[in-house]
Amino acid sequence: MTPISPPEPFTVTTLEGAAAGHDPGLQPDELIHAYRTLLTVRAFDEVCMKLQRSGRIGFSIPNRGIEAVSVGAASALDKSDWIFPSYRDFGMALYHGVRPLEMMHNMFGNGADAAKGRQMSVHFSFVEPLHFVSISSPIGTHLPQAVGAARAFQMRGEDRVCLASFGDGGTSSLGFHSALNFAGVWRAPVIFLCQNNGWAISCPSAKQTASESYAVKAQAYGIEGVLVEGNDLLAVREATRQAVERARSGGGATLIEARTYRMGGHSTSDDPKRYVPAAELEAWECKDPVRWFERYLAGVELWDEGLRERLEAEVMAEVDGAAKEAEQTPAPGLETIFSDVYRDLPTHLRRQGQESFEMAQRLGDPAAGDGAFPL
Amino acid sequence: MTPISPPEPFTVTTLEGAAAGHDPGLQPDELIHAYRTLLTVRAFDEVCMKLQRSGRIGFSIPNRGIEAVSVGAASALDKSDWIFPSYRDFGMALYHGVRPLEMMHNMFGNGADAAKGRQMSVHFSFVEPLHFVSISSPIGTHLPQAVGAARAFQMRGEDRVCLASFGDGGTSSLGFHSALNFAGVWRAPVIFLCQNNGWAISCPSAKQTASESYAVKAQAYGIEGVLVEGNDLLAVREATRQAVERARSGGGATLIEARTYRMGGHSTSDDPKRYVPAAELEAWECKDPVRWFERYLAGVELWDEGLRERLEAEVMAEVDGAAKEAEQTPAPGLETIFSDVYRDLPTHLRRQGQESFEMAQRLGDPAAGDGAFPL
Amino acid sequence: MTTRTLIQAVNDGLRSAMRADDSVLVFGEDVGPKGGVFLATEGLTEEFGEQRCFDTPLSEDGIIGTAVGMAMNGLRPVAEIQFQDFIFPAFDQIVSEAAKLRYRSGGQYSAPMVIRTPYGGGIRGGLYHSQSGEAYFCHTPGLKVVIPSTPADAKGLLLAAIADPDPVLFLEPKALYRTVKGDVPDDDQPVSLSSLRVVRQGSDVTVFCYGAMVPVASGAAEAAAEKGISVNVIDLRTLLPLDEEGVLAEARKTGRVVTVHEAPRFCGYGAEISALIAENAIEYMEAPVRRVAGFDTPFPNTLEHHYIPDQRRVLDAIEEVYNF
Amino acid sequence: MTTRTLIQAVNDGLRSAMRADDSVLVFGEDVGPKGGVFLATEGLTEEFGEQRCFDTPLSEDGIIGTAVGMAMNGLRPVAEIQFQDFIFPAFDQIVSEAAKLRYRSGGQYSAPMVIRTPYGGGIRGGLYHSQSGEAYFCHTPGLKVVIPSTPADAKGLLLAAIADPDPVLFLEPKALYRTVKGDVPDDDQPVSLSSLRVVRQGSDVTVFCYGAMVPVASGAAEAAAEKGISVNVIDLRTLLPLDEEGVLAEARKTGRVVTVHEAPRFCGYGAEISALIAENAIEYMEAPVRRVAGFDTPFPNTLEHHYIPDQRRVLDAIEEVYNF
Ligand SMILES: Cc1ncc(C[n+]2csc(CCOP(=O)(O)OP(=O)(O)O)c2C)c(N)n1
Ligand SMILES: Cc1ncc(C[n+]2csc(CCOP(=O)(O)OP(=O)(O)O)c2C)c(N)n1
Ligand SMILES: [Mg+2]
Ligand SMILES: [Mg+2]
Repeated sequence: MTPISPPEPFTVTTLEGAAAGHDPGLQPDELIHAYRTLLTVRAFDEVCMKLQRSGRIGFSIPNRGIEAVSVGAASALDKSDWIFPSYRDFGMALYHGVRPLEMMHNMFGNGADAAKGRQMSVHFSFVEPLHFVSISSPIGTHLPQAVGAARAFQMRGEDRVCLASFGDGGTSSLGFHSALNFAGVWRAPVIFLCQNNGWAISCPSAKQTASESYAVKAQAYGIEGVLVEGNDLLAVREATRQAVERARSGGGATLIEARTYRMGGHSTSDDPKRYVPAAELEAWECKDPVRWFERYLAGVELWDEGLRERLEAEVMAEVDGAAKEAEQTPAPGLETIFSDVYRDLPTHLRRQGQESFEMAQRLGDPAAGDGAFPL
Repeated sequence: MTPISPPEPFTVTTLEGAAAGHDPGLQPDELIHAYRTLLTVRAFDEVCMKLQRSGRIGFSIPNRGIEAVSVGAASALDKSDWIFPSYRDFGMALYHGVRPLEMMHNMFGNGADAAKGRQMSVHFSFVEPLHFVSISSPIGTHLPQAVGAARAFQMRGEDRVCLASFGDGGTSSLGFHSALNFAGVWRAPVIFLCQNNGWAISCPSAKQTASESYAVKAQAYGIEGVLVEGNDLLAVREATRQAVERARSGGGATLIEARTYRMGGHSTSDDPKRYVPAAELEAWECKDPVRWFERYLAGVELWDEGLRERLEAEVMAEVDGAAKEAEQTPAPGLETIFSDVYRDLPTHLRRQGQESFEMAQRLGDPAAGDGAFPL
Repeated sequence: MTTRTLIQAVNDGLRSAMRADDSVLVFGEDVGPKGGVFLATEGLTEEFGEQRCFDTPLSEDGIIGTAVGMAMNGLRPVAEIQFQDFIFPAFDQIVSEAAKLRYRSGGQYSAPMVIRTPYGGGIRGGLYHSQSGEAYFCHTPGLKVVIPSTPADAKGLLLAAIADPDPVLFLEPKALYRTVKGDVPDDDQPVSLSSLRVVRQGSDVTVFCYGAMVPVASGAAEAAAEKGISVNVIDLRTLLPLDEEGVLAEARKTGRVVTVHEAPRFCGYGAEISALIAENAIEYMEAPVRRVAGFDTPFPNTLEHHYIPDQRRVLDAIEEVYNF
Repeated sequence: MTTRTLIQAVNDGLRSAMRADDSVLVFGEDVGPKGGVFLATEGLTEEFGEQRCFDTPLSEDGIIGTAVGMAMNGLRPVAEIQFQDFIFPAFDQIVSEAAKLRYRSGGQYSAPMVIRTPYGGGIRGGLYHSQSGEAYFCHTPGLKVVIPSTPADAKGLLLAAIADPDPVLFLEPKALYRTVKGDVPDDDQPVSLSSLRVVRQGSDVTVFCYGAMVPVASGAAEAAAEKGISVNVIDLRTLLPLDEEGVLAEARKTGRVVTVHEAPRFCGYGAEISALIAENAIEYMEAPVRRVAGFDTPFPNTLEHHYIPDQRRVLDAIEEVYNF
């Protein structure tokens, strides 16, 4: 196999936290907001893990190790831009103001969930405070959609952009190929953010592609390609900022590969010990993105241990409270099975809905499963 | 749009026919065989065009201008290799000994057609004298298949290769992406031959991709990429020969872009005047691949006008004779509708076949359409 | 009213929708300067410019995937798939995405879009230029599936499809593109989806059909009339959501039913009609519900006229259920 | 005989086929060191090495496309699609290529291969980890479609599928993976395709079912027995090609029929059973042919237990046709 010998990903901050001369373009309160978002993602992960382990939710997708990618990228977007996220991007939603409670409703699939309990957990959808487009399980399908949505911005002469995020595995999908190709030809205002976390479930990058890097794939489509250190929040922000600027000014699409590492299982159902080499985990431990950003903040005198403790307690209280509230919130009503298939309820669904109501009344509710999810 | 500024395709022969010092690796009789094959392709095209215009066949795909790609590439393969062709590659079959008559049977879809009259014309399939794998209409589906077949060679430790051919439009297909990606990771012995003839029906290359060239797409998959002048038969042969050598020796796959130009319509149903700029046609006229190869042959003293006239008459007689014979050959029998769906005829198809026999006997044959094909 | 072929009526419908609404875009392979391989989009690039009618790279997944994104974001894409046989690379985008977006987002996002594509046999296109894949899509909640059989319906249903808030697969019977002519209203008169069309009233046998099988069934009905059998011919027009009550009423009316389509019989659309009747009107049936369909084989080439149901076969089935 | 769960029986079948024939390969996403997300391929890479059981890039099109090429060229690929919901990117390779290769090449080439994939609901997987797509494939001549419901059948049918000269889609009811246990022969006893399995003999009502609906139907039959209704439960096992004569014989036997599947009703597989009966055995029917099925909506999540047919719903339908 061709040895993978990538150029080094670009960084803005040294591992010690120095960012000599680099202007992050964020005010102190924005920097703290980014930091708080990182902590919220971590708290959310932790709480969901516990909920899953105690059988109260079926499934969750941890973000440990990769949090800086979503948060860094989101910080370079405006609220009027659209995000086509993967299931590992809820940090983007949190950054722009989605509250943990709204997310917890989804984790429990309850009646207050924006998706009306129809999707698996971690499949969020929001239209406020920004378009965080309904997450789909099939990998890669959202990528050409982002290009289409971007073309709508182009047609109307708006300088808004779409950011579409996906994993290293996602680069093998059909959607990746169509999307980058169309975006190249249309010079569409899209940012393709590839979160290369080293794994697609148990498939390592070396079995995913023989290319030198994921970023280099941009060449096949005549768009810009950038390789960035994914655990350096400000580097991800900077790469995204440049790509956004290019897109807004008519310069077309960019593929950003943010190189990071998944410091845990693919999901709560996965046992990474079967396949992840311990040495790799160890090597990445020192690049923990939260600690890395803390060192930067400390360097610009915005951070001390006390801040971490205060914020951690704050966000944990919020997330915990959200979980409790979501758990209490009743399940969606039976009618939600039948609505939203079409805008208007067609006759046959009206009838199927009625029959199912009558049956539930006549025979009682059917038994629910335990909700444990294998993947 | 990013301007397309490719590196120049490599050539072996000057436009005047000189190939200073280059050893084509073909004996004089092989060179003449290649030349005769070019003329056969041209004769076949000409006869099919007439057959189509007079309503005796429904459809044909001309090769004018691009003949050297198939013939040059085929000359670098052994009979034990497998070809996964596009519909513009029957020169490869001819080169390896398939006779025009076998092809004409397909053009008429008669009972002697290897595909039993089930496919549209130009969709050939042969297993002798070499595997020229059944052509499929959907673009790109054969590409991952070629990789799978190559993996079978690898598994059995055979040093055989697969050559898969497709057009510039084919690079946008899903099969292209999957195939090159899998071939890269598996280091599979495959040659991907992209015949860039400037057009995908009416879509010019500039609307097909924004990449600098098609050859550069190889980088996205970690395989070799080569850009070659497609009208220089010996250059195509040389590029293919090197790629075959690489594949046989475990060096993995190669993407060859052979740059050529379609000197006519997409098919007999297409009117290129609606969209092809006359200037482009003119510019390519002087690079006619048959004339070019003749100049080379003349330079090595293998050719004069007399040879052309003799061979042209010979191949035209053969192709004409083939057309006459194929036209006389009866249509396939009704049973061919039902056989080969599965290896063994299942009960329901036996019954449907019987019913349809009985109906034809009872009510007479249904009326056949005129067979004109719009594309 | 103007007399138009079916393909001209499609062109009229597209033009009219594009004139009425700037957000309507037409794209696909070769739909621009060439005007589409069947010329359905002829002249649209000229009239509306490259921004509103344009060629795409050769990727059905890209065509439909970008259409979904455009639809989400305020445009009204009308995407062409060159032949229905080539829609399968986009199957995932249609079935997993367009059809399910509204549902999975709790109504926050939706994909109002039209996918136009020619389907069916009769042009000696063999396995891959002849298929009738409607059943694949009719098993997909969230989609609408429409098939016109007359020029007037081609325009009227297309206008309704473009105006519809949900994704519509619009299958055009290519065999009828130039072989049927008919009056088409000059102004815009959308034909409402999920409405049956009674092609011919009859009291003995009901034939359910659509697309290119409508003239075949009508011909058979005419021939049956000469033999004293009164045939009720129903053009379903919208296959999903189907007017199930309408179908049942027409079936009950005669107590004898034949369904006709080109697609293979097994798990074909005809099975659904049979099943509806077997479930809701079996007590009215005086004969077996007969299916006339393509064989359960790939679509052949030279012998396609044996494969595609023709008047003989439909008439045979009509007589069979009539004489049962 | 050893007692095995259904997923263990799948693993046994794969292992056994790989031991017997070097040309059998297993591949797909995460089937290697991880052993598959449901552990169906656990231990195979260890026993047979990376050349014979391996992970692929994340592309179902690539998985099936390369499998077709391998199958053409002498190997026996057994490809896994992680969830049936993710098979759609490979729809073109399955429907246009694997299914049609033998036909279009006049028998010169063929694609003997197996596609294994878990299908169905019951794990709170929502829209995209719960679907039952069998009808999409059963409308595709050239394919075989097999669904086991017991551990013994899982092994026996899988062995037959791997030995089969044609492409087989092998759908595994994930809800049963670990919930059913049963005796499985230790040696290789292929179960011939296209054979029905009589789960339970009965004389009043026939229930046709398959996969995860078999235990549901059996439970309903038991409950019906307590009410004095004798139910004939038939596991179809091979959906394509179907033993149509067998189905008709079982339908005629009771004159009352219920079909059960998880997939949406409209154009679902149950429609084909109804249609076969309406066409060939309507005169034996003493009641409507009832379909119990998923609703015509995408698959929901929290309320999946309302969506998936359960014993209550099947029993209700049995009583309804019995009392008609
Ligand atoms: C089309 C498709 N195939 C398979 C899956 C199952 N699956 C879910 S996540 C995943 C791996 C994705 O890896 P990557 O793109 O690297 O994202 P990551 O989870 O690492 O963020 C797979 C194979 C899927 N969701 N969709
Ligand atoms: C999947 C698919 N989509 C569309 C078509 C219709 N079609 C046939 S040939 C063609 C253009 C192919 O162009 P290219 O790959 O450049 O090959 P060329 O004909 O130029 O040799 C198209 C769009 C098809 N056959 N398959
Ligand atoms: Mg990953
Ligand atoms: Mg071309």
